[in-house]
Amino acid sequence: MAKADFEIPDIKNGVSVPAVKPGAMAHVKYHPASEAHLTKLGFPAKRVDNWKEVALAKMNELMGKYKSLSLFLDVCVKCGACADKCHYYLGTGDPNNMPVARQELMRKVYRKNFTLGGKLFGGLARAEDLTEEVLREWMAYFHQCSQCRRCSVFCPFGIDTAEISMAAREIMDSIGIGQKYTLEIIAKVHDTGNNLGIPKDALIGTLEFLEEDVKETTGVDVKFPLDQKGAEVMLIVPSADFFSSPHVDSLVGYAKVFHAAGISYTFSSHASEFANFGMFIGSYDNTKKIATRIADAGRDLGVKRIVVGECGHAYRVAYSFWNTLAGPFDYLDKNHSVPTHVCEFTDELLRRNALKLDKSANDEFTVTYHDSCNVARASRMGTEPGGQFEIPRNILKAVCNKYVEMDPEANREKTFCCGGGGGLLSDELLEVRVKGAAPKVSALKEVMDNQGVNTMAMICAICKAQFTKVLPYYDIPMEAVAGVHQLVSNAIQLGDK
Amino acid sequence: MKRPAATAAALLALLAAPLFYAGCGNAKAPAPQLTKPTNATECVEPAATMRANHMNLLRHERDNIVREGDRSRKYRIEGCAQCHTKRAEFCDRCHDYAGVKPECFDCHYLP
Amino acid sequence: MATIQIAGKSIEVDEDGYLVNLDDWNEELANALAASEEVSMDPNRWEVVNFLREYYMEYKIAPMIRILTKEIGKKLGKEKGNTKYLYELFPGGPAKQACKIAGLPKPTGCV
Amino acid sequence: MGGLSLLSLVYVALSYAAAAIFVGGLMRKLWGYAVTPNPLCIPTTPSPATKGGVVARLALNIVAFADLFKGNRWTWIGGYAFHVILIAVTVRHLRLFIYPVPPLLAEIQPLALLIAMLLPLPLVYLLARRKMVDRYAWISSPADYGVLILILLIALSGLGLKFVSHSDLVGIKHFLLGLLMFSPVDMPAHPAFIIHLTLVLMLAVYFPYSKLVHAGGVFFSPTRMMVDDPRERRHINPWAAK
Repeated sequence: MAKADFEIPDIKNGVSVPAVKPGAMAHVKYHPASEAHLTKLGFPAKRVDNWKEVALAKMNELMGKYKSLSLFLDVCVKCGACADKCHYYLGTGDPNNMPVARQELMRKVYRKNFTLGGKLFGGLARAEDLTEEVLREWMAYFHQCSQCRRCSVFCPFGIDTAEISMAAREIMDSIGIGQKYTLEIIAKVHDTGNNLGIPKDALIGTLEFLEEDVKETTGVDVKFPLDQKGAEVMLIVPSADFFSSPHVDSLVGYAKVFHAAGISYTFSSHASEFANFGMFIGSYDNTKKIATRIADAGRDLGVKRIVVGECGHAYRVAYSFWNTLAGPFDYLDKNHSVPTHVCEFTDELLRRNALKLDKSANDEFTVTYHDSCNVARASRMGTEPGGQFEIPRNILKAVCNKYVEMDPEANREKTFCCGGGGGLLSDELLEVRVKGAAPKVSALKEVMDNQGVNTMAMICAICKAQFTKVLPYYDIPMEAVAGVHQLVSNAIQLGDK
Repeated sequence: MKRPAATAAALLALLAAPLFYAGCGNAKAPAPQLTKPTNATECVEPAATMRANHMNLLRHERDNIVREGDRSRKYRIEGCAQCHTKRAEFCDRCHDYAGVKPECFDCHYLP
Repeated sequence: MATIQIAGKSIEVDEDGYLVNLDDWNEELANALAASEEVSMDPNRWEVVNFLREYYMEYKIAPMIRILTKEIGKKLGKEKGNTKYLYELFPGGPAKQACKIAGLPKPTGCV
Repeated sequence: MGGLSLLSLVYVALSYAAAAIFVGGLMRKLWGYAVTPNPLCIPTTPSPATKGGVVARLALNIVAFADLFKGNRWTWIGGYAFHVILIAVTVRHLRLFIYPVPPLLAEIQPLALLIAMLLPLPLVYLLARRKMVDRYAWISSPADYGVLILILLIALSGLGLKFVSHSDLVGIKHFLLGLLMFSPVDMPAHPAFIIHLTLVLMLAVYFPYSKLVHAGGVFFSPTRMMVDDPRERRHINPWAAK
């Protein structure tokens, strides 16, 4: 078991709703963003002198722009249906991690400054000014929200804490207070086209390495083309796929699927990143800039389709926002959805019987599937509502003999976040991440103990990185983490068909 | 929301509907017109008490009266009928006005 | 910006203890950084660190883990060319911990 | 308004003021929601891909509190009972605002009374819930308790009018119709009625400026009202890309 200087939640008997432990996670602090990154993203380099006025003006602007924010600040009746739904509350017991209480951090400032009742009877309504103390709470607890939307599923008014935490982060950025992890990454995308900052030469080297590596293991010339004009498909993947394990195994899987399907594709060096952290900080401008880069790359390469890889939040941005941010994508083939998720792509090939598979290649694995929050609750695959649940499962069942479902109360639309989403996948937030993972790990442990599961498949780069890091804290090997297309890669039979 | 103005107008109309229904200031508020008795000027209790409490005064235990013949009560519907001779012109006027269905006439007959 | 003191010199590091200036790196510093991570350098670990530095000098980025494992497999024997072995050498992860000791910037992103 | 008693004058003025604040305040709020642009396309999925589907989902949420049912059965029982009983309470009161009383409305009064009488039960339950569960106690402010207590007092004073200190119902209706038709008449100077009316006016004034706007706000929630069709239809906002 990995060592930690904090208490690991006990998940032996599942995760029960903890008693309220005020301030339990108040000590967690993120690294502050540098002046260079703040400036690059269009924010003040450091905290502005009249920060309170600027923050309130920004809040007012956002309420005027987003019906969601203005409505959500008003209509919460504090019924508490969300209180025990957040994985961070379940894992920490800190009451400010109850979605309603997290929202309340902004709501109390709203009441104090924007409502008559709050101005007149502040105390009774628990209205509070945006003081230094409140700002500290914002910094702490709006970075203990992975924007996974689980709370919004259970809210009678559909209040989505993600919308509020995005707004809070945008307000903080606008006064010159930013989080290093997210801002540094966005800056890198603007500069190099990907989160890791992989230069074009390194990307070429990496893809060549993969071609050789796959040739060695399979004997087949599977291509990993870069910047190939006129390819049918542009494939956009999270850059973690070019760097981490097990991410890269899914990348190999996509390449094999394209090879087997005989459809030409290409990566882009201009847009070598699918992730779009602009959403995490609620920044329309930055989200748009990243999305536009991809749209431009596709246009320049003259592709007919854009297929996107295994990444949760990025799929939300692509599915829900690309059309608005960077559309219309009128250069693409209208017969295919824009964008197409790689699972939709593979699923369609499976339906057409276009892939040759040897399921027994995965016989050493008993597989379960983790629904990633942004795919489950903020997007769709296929044409039917809920296709995002069925399509990846169809693929897994097609490539594995042993497939097991986790508790539906912790999966599908009620899935628990891995604990690392929303810009929290940063080492200084490890305590939040490990504790927040408890509900999902508990569901995993249950099927591991009772049904012999040894592999959890998923389609999100953050989930993969988070679980490989935190599972060892719960005495589960990191090898339990797999990408869906990693398993496709194992089973797919290349060569003559 | 595609047409906020239309939506708002619809909402306003909905909220204002009772006003229009009631005539919106064109007329005085209707009140029940009662035909008063000609054979007496005073009821058994002051009019205000009767208006608020006649139902409590008249409420009786059916068993006491019907089965045991206890007719010693001060307030009896037969007493009312001695002056208020026409139910339709007295009782019903207010009961219809307020949407109250008395149970008295399930047993008692008043013309 | 934080600093650490090594052999009487103060070296600039970022919030996570990664060198700010690559040029500050030397073997003595690597040993000190390793010690702060509770890792003691040995020839096998030096193979990893040296490869990371060579790769970085050429590509301005740390190599993909798969490239690293394959390289280590070539150098130290096939049975050691896997992620599991690298984690044995660097329990904090070959990407983050080994990069830190090699004086490379911290990899960012979903890693 | 000549000839009104001082008490009636005061309450006629208060009633109009409260009604104006209630209607004006609520309209302003709802108008605000209506004209504020949607964010990007953010339905909580899985979500209907058609307008009809969205309406059906909303209807289920309004009629059965489906999302709350999913969220917490214990809260659902209390909240749902409260709102259903409020409908019965409305039915009980509607006869005092409509002239003549439609036969059906008169017919269902005894049934409505039977249900309406229960109003204090869910209120006490909801109050106890806030006090007794540590999570709910943490999130509850004086305002959250206050509004439950206010409604409880309204319910108790109303039940008092029905069962303890009966007042002149015909006089009350005459007064209310007078208000509605802008030709006010004297109100019955009955203490229980004055208390009841005062509390109701307080609630009306509080309504638009409190969490009670959820009653209208529920129809505007983007996560529930937006159609899940961003790939098929380009969502354009005034502030977003054209």
